[in-house]
Amino acid sequence: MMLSADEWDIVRLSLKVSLAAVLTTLPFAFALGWLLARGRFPGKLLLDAAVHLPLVLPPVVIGWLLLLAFGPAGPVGGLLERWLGFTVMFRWTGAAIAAGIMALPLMVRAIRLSIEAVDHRIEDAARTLGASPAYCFWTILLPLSLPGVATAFILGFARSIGEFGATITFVSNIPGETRTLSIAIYSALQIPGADAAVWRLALISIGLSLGALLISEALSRRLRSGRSGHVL
Amino acid sequence: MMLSADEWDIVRLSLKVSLAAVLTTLPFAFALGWLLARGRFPGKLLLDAAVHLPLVLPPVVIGWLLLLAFGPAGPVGGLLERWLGFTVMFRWTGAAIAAGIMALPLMVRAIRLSIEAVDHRIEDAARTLGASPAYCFWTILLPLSLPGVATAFILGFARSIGEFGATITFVSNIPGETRTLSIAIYSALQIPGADAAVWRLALISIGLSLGALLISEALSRRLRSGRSGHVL
Amino acid sequence: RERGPLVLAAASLQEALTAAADAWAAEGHAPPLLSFAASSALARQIEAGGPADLFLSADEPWMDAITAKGLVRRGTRASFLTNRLVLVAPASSKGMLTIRRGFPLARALGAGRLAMADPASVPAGRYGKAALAAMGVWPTLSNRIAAAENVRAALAMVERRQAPYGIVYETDARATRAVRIVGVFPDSSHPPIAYPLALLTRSTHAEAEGFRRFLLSPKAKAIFHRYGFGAR
Amino acid sequence: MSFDVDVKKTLGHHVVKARFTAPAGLTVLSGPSGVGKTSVLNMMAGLLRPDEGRVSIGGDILFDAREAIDLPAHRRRLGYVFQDGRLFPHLRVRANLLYGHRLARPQYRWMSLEEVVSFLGIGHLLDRWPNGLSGGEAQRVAIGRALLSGARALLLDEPLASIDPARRGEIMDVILRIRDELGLPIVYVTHDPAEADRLATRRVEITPSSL
Amino acid sequence: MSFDVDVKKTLGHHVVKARFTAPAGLTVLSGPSGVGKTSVLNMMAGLLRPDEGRVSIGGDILFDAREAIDLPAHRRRLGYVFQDGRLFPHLRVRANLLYGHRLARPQYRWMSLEEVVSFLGIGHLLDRWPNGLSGGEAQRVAIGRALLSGARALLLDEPLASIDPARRGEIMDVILRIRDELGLPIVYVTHDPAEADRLATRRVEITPSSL
Ligand SMILES: Nc1ncnc2c1ncn2[C@@H]1O[C@H](COP(=O)(O)OP(=O)(O)OP(=O)(O)O)[C@@H](O)[C@H]1O
Ligand SMILES: Nc1ncnc2c1ncn2[C@@H]1O[C@H](COP(=O)(O)OP(=O)(O)OP(=O)(O)O)[C@@H](O)[C@H]1O
Ligand code: MOO
Ligand SMILES: [Mg+2]
Ligand SMILES: [Mg+2]
Repeated sequence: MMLSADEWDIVRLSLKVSLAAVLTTLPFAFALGWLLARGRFPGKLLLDAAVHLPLVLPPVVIGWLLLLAFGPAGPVGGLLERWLGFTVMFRWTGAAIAAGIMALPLMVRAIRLSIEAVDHRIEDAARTLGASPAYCFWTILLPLSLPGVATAFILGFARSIGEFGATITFVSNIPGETRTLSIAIYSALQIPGADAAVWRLALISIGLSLGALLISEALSRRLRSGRSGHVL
Repeated sequence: MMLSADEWDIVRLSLKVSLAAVLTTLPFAFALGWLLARGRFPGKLLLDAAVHLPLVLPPVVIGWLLLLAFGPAGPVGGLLERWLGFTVMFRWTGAAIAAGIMALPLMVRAIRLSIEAVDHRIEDAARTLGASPAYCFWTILLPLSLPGVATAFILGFARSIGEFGATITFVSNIPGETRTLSIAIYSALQIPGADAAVWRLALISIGLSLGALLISEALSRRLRSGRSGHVL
Repeated sequence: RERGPLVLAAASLQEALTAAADAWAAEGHAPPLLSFAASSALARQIEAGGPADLFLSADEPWMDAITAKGLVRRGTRASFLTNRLVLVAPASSKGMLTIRRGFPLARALGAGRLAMADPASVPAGRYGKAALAAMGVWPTLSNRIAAAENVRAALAMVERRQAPYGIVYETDARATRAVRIVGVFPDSSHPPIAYPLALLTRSTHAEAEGFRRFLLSPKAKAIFHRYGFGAR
Repeated sequence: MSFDVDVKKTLGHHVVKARFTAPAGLTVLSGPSGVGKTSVLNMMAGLLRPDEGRVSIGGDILFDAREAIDLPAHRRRLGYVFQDGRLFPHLRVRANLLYGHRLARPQYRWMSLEEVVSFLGIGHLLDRWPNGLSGGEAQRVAIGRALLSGARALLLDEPLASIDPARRGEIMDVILRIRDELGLPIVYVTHDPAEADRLATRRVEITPSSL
Repeated sequence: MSFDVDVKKTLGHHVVKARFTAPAGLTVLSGPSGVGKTSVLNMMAGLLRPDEGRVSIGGDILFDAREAIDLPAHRRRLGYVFQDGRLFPHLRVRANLLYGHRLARPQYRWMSLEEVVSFLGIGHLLDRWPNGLSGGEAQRVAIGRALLSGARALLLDEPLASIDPARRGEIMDVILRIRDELGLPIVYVTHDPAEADRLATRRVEITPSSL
């Protein structure tokens, strides 16, 4: 299947948006997953619920809330614009924010699940060898919860590629800026008789995420090689 | 906050659709998670990719594909109707199918992650004690992967409550049948000045999933009590 | 390549406005950026302070809403396109119906449903409901509606024979060969279907007003006409 | 009834090779650390597939590479005490002990929960989760679990390693009783000469083999 | 330098209580299975918080309930060989061995990788993952890891349990050498009287205490 120049642009934009979304969300997702797995603090349940919001509310509502917060008239957007001269409205950065927010709950849950499965006795052993909590985190907890990080990555990436409702509501459908694959598919769906275009774009989406899946599976297979299971 | 009779109906319908979606999807999700975690067969990667499709494609496309498959003219829908006199078009059952399909990838991934974290040596021990693979599955693998099942449940439920694009495309917006909370929210968003209604409905959604979260956390805390970690 | 004005336009204008913009660009102007989405989403983006130049709404209320907030440049608002509401059926169907007071649409539907945009929220749906009420048949149909997210989704339901009849704009019906027009609702049966356009207060693009004038010019009207729109 | 073992398996660069007969009575399997004792038990139990060879018990073929016979682990009816415990973390001690017992046909069961509990001294642990057990406690539960499974032979991999001398003596007495009264083949891995002297009716030394 | 321990901790219905001094030299800690030996070591290492009492080494207070002092485990500089191995599954043997070594200040390191590798006989394992190691191999790596961490005292919980007699003799020799040359306090849990006789300069018996 040969892609047209327009289609290439859309693919490139989607990749940029999705990768930016997932990569910037990952550290927050890890921190939240860790807090929810290990932390004990008042309001933990509220935090847990807040993390799930993007999943529970219809995406268009999330898009609208983002609009209210990040729009030039909103609290966050206003500050960003006044202090940094930076606006996300109608920009690919806004699309990445929308995708990242929508992916967040999936990523947090996957990471949390992996952290909960880490045997804390292994960490205890590291502590007795002189590892500070921070060092222990980087050298033991993080590597041992990589399966969850990998899952978070692939779920987040797939979700970002498929994200549409929050994005179009927040940053519209602007060619070259916010018209990602999913939005292009939506647009094509609006045109009677454009089924062929829909199929093409859908196949491209599938191809992209198949690629991401292949890479992530190959990586996690390498990761697991020779060291599955716990040790006596 | 007092709910009107209409709102109660919507809440009841949403609960019915979401619970039906998650509960019927759960066994399939477990089977798929298990296959992907443990199975070795040609085409595994394709299955993996297929499971992710509902995440990768925009929900309206999934709704559209469901329409093609389950509509009276579609392959599945035609058979259902001819053989069982059963139609899902414009019915709450169709909404549950849409929600279940959208929740599937999240549920499969969570379960898969948990199954991968189960120490196979524990299962080996069960085998030497006379446990057939099936018995071993029910008594060892399934209980040890309950954290993943719980996560699958809560992710799936939240996703179902929030599902909108696939549902409205597949089974429309029919009061009492397919007009779930998310669809009602979407409709309200279309009307200038109906923001108050949007907020009310959104708060109800949040309340529902907060309830589900509370229940699932309480259950999994009871589950974990006294038996965390692996044993020598 | 220089960037033209940013135009936010109702999704149903997609093909016609794209053609008009091409014609404008062919005259040597920078091609306008066209963002198509639901009128409601676009209006909310404008409310949030989105820096766009032109807004083309699918109906008057959303334009009223942003006008009331002072977001529309005074004296630039114009209702520039009109449309007609038609009753459609799958191209392969045979039934004959004449639209008049009390016409037996409910009986013609049999066990099926009438596809239309959501009568509660989407403009096309509201016009449809008004028209059916004017014909005195709304009471017999109100619980037989398959309410779609937008007109094009309603059209798709008829195209794929999920619904035996549907109510859509004439422009939509003309865009596909999969449906036939059974009848046209008299203009008097519903509020005038008008697409207003306006220059936005935040517009900064030098060519925004030029493009607006172009859209009102006879040359553009001819293009819109080709797609089935009436022009004032 | 006797165990006939003749297996070979390459693990990484290491070749594990063993050929011996373990008749009714207690066969002590010894050899330097890493020579392959645990691997041999795993091959007998059906948890590790030999590259070549044959495992049979009392004429019953459990594994035969040439005839492509490989009885799955759960049909072999061997009670295995693992070097690394492996209690079921989601079951209390009582349920751990009874796991195999419930699966065994009644006529195969040769010990009751009460007997096992009393000689292992684990009555006070029955309602506990495995997670809080001390090393020796966990090991005793693992021994009990294997004894209760109605096995036709026992595979014990350093079963007394973390058990205190007093208890160790008692458990050895029971193993001697089982050995003498039930006529089961018992394959027993230990590094402790005293243990070996007291229990062994036969000794097999696994020696390193090179490729 | 000497270890002063006086701790009390309630675990479920069980009370663990110990009060002893472990001077430079090797103190054998013994007592029946489940009495609380491992728990005492965990309290010394800072992995289990005593309900009451005090732990100090050479005048340095590691824990004091009354003064609310509780030095975190990573600042205590104690080399701990666990009863249950606990190698890092995601690091190869070499990286496991060097984990604590790299974190220790150079002046505290009193053994080199080469020395440890040679007397434990684990040179051929350096590039392996912990996962495939035999019980004894894993245990030797765990010992090496603790010795390399530049600790000011050692806590060894049945370190030789699954190691064969020949290797066991060699390792005991090294422990004796460390004991005599470095003057570290070594607290050593074992059930084996022969081991205790050979290594102990002092013996402490933990006895069950009731509520
Ligand atoms: N995947 C692998 N790659 C390389 N070598 C392996 C692998 N798996 C096991 N081995 C080696 O196989 C040998 C046999 O291990 P086994 O556990 O059977 O020894 P053992 O005799 O029980 O030792 P111990 O007395 O220490 O428990 C060991 O040297 C081990 O390192
Ligand atoms: N959560 C708990 N609830 C009840 N009892 C517990 C709990 N955790 C530990 N114990 C008990 O505390 C006691 C001390 O255990 P510890 O591991 O310190 O014993 P030990 O002396 O090292 O025994 P071993 O020689 O068998 O290793 C054991 O009897 C154990 O069952
Ligand atoms: O173009 Mo619309 O806003 O779907 O009626
Ligand atoms: Mg072994
Ligand atoms: Mg202990």
